[in-house]
Amino acid sequence: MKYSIFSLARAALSGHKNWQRTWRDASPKDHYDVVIIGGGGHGLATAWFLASEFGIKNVAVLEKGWIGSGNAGRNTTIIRSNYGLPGNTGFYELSMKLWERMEQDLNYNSMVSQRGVLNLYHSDAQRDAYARRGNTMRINGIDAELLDQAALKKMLPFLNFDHARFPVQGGLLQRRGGTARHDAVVWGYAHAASELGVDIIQNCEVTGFVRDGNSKVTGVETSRGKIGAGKVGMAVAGSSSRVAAMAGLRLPIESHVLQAFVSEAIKPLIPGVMTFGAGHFYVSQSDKGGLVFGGDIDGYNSYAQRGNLPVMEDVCEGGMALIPMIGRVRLLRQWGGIMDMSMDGSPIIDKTPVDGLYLNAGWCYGGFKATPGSGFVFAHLLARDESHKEAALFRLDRFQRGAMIDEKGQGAQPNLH
Amino acid sequence: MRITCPFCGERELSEFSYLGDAKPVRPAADAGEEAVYDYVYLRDNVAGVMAENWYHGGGCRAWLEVTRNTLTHEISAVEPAAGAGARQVAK
Amino acid sequence: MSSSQSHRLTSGGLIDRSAPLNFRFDGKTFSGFQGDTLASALVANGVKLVGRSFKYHRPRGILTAGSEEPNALVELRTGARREANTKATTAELYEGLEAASQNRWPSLRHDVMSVNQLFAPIFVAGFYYKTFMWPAKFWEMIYEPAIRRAAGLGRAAQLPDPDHYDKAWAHCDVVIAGSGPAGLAAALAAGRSGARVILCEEDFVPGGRLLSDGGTIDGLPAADWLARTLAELASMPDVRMMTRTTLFGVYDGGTYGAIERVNDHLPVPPEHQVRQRLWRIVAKRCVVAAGAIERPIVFAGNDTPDVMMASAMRTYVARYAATPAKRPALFTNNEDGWRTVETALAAGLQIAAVIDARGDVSPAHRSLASKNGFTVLHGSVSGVDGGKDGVRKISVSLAGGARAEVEADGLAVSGGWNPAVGLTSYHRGRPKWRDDIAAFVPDGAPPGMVAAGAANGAFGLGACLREGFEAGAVAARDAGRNGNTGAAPTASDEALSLTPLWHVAGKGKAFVDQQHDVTASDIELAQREGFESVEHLKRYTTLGMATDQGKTSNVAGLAIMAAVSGKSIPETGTTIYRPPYVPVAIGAFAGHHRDEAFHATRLTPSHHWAAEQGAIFVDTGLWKRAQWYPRAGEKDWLESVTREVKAVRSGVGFCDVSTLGKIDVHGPDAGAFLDRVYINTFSNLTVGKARYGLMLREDGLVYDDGTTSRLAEDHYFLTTTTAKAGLVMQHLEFCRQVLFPELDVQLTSVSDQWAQFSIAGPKTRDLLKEIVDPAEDLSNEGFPFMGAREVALRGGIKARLFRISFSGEMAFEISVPARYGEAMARNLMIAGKPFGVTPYGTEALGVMRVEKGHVAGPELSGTTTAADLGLGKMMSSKKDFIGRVMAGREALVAPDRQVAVGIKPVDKARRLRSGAHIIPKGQTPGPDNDQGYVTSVCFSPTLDQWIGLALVERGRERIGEIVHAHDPLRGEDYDVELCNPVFYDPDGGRQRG
Amino acid sequence: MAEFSWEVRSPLDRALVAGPYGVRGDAGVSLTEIRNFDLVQVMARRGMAGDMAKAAKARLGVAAPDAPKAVQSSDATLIWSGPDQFFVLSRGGKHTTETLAQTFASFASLSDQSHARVLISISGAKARTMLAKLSSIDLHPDAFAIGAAAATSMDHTSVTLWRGGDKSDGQAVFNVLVFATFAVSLWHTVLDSAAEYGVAIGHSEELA
Repeated sequence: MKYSIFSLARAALSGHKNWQRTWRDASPKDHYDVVIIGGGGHGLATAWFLASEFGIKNVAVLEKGWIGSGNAGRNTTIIRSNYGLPGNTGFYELSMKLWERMEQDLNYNSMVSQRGVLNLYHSDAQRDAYARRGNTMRINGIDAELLDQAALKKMLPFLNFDHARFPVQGGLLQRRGGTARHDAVVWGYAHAASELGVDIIQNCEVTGFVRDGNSKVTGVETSRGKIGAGKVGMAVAGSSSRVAAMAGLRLPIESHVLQAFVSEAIKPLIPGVMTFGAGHFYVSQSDKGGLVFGGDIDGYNSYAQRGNLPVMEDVCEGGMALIPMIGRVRLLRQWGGIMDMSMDGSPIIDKTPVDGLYLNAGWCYGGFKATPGSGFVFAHLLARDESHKEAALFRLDRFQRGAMIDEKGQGAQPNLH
Repeated sequence: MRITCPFCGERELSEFSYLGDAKPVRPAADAGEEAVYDYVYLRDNVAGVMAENWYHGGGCRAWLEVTRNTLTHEISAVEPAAGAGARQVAK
Repeated sequence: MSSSQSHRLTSGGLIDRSAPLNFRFDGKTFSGFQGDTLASALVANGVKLVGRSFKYHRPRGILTAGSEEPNALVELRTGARREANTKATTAELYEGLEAASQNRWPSLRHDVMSVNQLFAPIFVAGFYYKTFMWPAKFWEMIYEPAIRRAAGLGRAAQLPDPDHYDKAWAHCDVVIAGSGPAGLAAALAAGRSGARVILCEEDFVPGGRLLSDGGTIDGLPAADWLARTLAELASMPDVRMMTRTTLFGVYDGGTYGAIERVNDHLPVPPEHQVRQRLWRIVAKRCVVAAGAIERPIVFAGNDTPDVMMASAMRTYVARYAATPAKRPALFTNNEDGWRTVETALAAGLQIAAVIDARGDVSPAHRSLASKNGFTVLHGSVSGVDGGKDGVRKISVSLAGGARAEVEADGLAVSGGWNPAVGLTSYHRGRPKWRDDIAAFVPDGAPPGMVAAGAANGAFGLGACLREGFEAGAVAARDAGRNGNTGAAPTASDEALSLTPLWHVAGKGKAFVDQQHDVTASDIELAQREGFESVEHLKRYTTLGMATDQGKTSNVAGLAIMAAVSGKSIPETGTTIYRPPYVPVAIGAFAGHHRDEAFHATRLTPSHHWAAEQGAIFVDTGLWKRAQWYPRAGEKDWLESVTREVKAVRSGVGFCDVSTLGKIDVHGPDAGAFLDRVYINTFSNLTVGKARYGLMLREDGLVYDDGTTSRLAEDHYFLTTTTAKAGLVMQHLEFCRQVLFPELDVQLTSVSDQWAQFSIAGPKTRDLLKEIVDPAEDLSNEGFPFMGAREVALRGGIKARLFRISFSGEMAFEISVPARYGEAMARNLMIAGKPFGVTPYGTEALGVMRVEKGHVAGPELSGTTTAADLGLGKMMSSKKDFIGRVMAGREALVAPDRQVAVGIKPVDKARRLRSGAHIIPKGQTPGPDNDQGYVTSVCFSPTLDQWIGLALVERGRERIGEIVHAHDPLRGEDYDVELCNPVFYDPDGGRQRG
Repeated sequence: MAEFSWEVRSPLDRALVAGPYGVRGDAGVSLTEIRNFDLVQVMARRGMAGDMAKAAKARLGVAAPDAPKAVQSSDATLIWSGPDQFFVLSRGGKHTTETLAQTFASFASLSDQSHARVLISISGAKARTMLAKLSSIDLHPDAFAIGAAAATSMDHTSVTLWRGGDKSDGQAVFNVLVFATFAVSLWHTVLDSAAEYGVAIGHSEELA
């Protein structure tokens, strides 16, 4: 069913009784060409690209709960491609270009809003680091601007310029960055993939892999029975280690909790997305009016999907230090997502040592913005058995080779990325 | 979260820093690259009870081995690191 | 002039009639009394229309009398203190209070955006996902700005918050949420047991439902029992009653978050006081006695102003002596709703009718009705006729299928009660369904927490007291307190006799979530479109996502979803409950940490002296460091810095370098220990000598550098970079305690013990001779390059002297105990006066290190190897050390790595900038020829041109090559020459001489 | 030859303004900086904790604390600072690193911290209430008795905290050793926290 203002108006005349399910409620078949574990944004995007770009339509997406119940539905909705290292730069820009056409591709309004992403700097050293990164972006054909304090005062007069412990000196701006409505991304991919024949199977938890002897994966065991598969792709960030362990794999990944917060809805206050360079705080305002904000991970391994007060306080301290007018705005809700923190802060998209099993993992904080790009390159890998060129460095063996992609330079300590 | 430091008693989370899984043991000098790669990069990433290295940097500066459930954050044991304090360790 | 309180009873209530208060709502002046909330004062003044809803801008009144309020939201206060979305039902009235309705324009009565209601047939749940897609550019340009302006609720202040906040810790055996009968009983039992108790009450008066509902406890009227109980609690020194305090969250290890509204009941906080305080309460046990929330029944027109929860109506009448209606009707499906009738009658109001959805009504109620002349209708309310000014007529579907109409000026609604299961569910506990009360009750509460009373589904007064007392006693006992609890208070239990009713079919919009305008038909639509999971339902319709977090709407929403999807309510399940229980000001979470106090500030020992000299300070981590020392007539920083560098290179200067991390490494195995943490060897360092050391992380990349001196056989003095001081200490302790516990070594940070100064320049020795005791031999032989030892200074002070150089000049670093730091700076000025001594800041320090090709922060980026930095030869092959093995991985020893190299502009007049990229000359910049970047630059007064360091692919093999510096961000492109990174005195003669 | 003055300056020298601060009236909190003291960190060498404790007893008259306590001898306070380590706090010049070096010889490593810390004594009717804003430790009289000590953090700053003997009027006294370079910052935080109770500020040149 095609969505448009006209179909909406027609539906209104009949009291909206004729709308179909946004995606079919599929039951598992015996066998699929490709089974994707994980009905989050990445898994569903992968399925849609397999069907739409690579002609593989006999695809199932298995979701243990409801689609979008993992990090796709609990992030801070930011999209950007302001990375500085080879591997990340091209990949996230590929993803950004796919964001820019997502609604038209999917016939679903995921509210991609290119309101700008601004990283603030507070010292010469930070400015230099952003200059390096911004130049990398420009060299890769990505928009980037370096703003000085005067420009910021004009653009964001409410920042704390006069009484700040670490006064804002400027910022790196990517105007094409912004936000998207996270749930709608999930539903949009589900809608479009389902229209192309992909089976989206909810409440279907993978409990094991079916192996051909000790080698090739030929399917999965699930809470809804055995499902055969030509290939199996994992897109279960947050649970990657647990699912990989079923295939006997240990990964260079730790699970950490990242909290996020939303305030009560208020009239428009903050224009784009901004990150505080001298504390752990970033913020945007949703279309509904809530300030959506967050900071650092809590810093210890966790699968609990909830955080603790110290980081919550730390984030709010950052918020108040940067934007002192938000003191009386009330924090409405806090939640936690489980991050696949990799050993260099960058993702892994690769074949695994187990034949037939493919891995899409290690997204750290970068998962949401990567959604379309991740789906595209993972579909490419599954369809062609070779990495897409923009994902060629996201290899699983890069740590053995010493070819880390470490934007923060923190090394093999996931809680610092 | 509160961690009961075996030296100081129960203390607030923000006095501690986290390093990670305490199970991997630093390989001997001649163990080879594969063993060190495993030590530095691979993790069991336990969903459940896990022994972890924590540092009481905001307190007595002891490194601790904390047994904690990563699903519930419940802490079941805290032990000092082998070299915390002046405890004798066989050479 | 205040308008009269037309809806105020002449007597009764817990208001202080001797303390009248004036306030303004939407510019109009009203009066109320001390003890009122804004809502009760508005009720007393007959104000029905208070706000507008989120989407359709429907006129809304007051639905509840507590923190569950979805509708009566106002902008409280003005200017910098404006608080959007403040619940009138919880805002205490104070003299001069200013409130304004929100989400309306130009006025509350005439809101242009109420035109949205005309589009309601299109503006159904999730309509925006189906449209606004073409043309793509219109989203950011047209659709989204319009949506954003229409959405949101109140306006936040647009000025810095002028009030202060702080945070505090509290410790107790038992923390209790709620001071209603269950909470008070729990506090009594725990307090008598000898437990340390904290009782948090979000209201400004303790008592909970006792304040509105009365009752008899231990044979006393509730008010008397309350007074007696509060007095008993007040007599216990370790029982603390915290009113205006909401326990909002439970965190790990028995830590609870609470927010105390210390001074929100005043126009502005008194001087030196905070507006609000965030409490971190550490408790062994927690009793949740937060009560229950009465739930609406969903029917057409249920959002009309003056359709009110039955319990709220009796709260306004009984507690505030304010009458929402003179002749209300009641719509109930349970016995409890009838209490509102009793309260109203007792206050002299008339009852229009009672519409009871149950099949039967007790004889007592029947006689009450006939005595007071109202009818009892068996059926359901199917519609409300009314508007901005409240209810006029109520349509009733009678049980037999007939219809009736009731004329009334208000409607009290009781659909039953939902225990407040938030706190017990924040650790992902899922509440369980109880059929007998048709409600979810707590299950899977966090460790140490138990619910009691109405929060646990025990609604009767007697049951609340019983459960509360028992919970308090058990909690105290679990916390190790075993005193005599005495007898539990007793009271009888009222019947509930509820027949579930969630939704009455009818014409017109029937609201489930009133604030977000989610209707029953929206839920049906969501089900139709496959958003059946409760989390999908919530996200698709925004049910329960408003400022009240669905306190009055969630369960009804689930029930309607269950009905349309043919499942039971427990099968349908609940969404995940998330803290905070009530919205909490961001400022409170920040507390004192804002503005200049955001983070601690570290001052160097010579800070005040430097300030006297007019130094410009720079933030370096937490430190304030002197960046340069401007002199009169200097036009910019560059001129000052250039002067400072020249002064050092030609004479002598000094710089406070106390910010370096300093660590005493003691013990017989100190040398062996350092051999393992540095890539080079320290065990063979001679006592009295210093050596430069480089540390790797275990992954083989460079971690930190610094000089380490051997002061005694078993004592080394190690320095770190300023940035890594704390982290290196932690790392070394890890090595000592975890990795190498067999080594006998002790570590102590002495960063704050020593004031350390770098003294550099050809006249350094001349200066030192002035200040060091003449007996000390400072000659090249007596104190050679990299010498380190204790010396006496004139005046008897002992110092540590290190002959090390960061600037490349003849230089020493000298340490004195920190309280002499300021005197040291002054004395250096005195001693150096004959030689033109010049204090220099971090900028000049940086210039000289770049001239000398020393790596620093920008090169120690965490992604460089020792070899990248030209320090590969330092790696010992004779020992194991942290990072040795991983440093040998193929990609880390690849020949095409980006390595440190010097750069000079081909055009000597050209300024360089860090962050420019290096592209081979003649090529068009692109990802495939991006060969590196400029890490550090400076204007070198010595070379009279800009110079820099860069990390460039195969850089050291390409010295002499002209490459392109590409800086599109700043619109600059120019040629630079790759060169030796040591620009100044490459053979090191000056520092050795 | 130039004349050098080696004036000792406390890090709080300028930040501390003696007199009243905050709300007027009876001060709820008294803050006193103590300026001239010697502070030596003593850390046992491997397996030598027992010998170290004995040496302390012999030299200072009290055994070194082996738990978070502060113990008083005739001329020094021994404050636990971590496992098998403690501080010796004494009047300026009384027990210095040099004089203690002999005592502990090969049993312990010594490190002079006399200039690395600032010592602030906090008392008054509202001292506990005020400290609850800074310290996550339970300072209830039952939980933190006279002689209790803690290596802990206040407002993200590492401190050593111990409870001294009560004042003659029965008021508790809390002593805080804070790193010198953080001292001004913590001082301002303390003032900010205490202002609502009224503060009496002073300093003392000597350890009482």
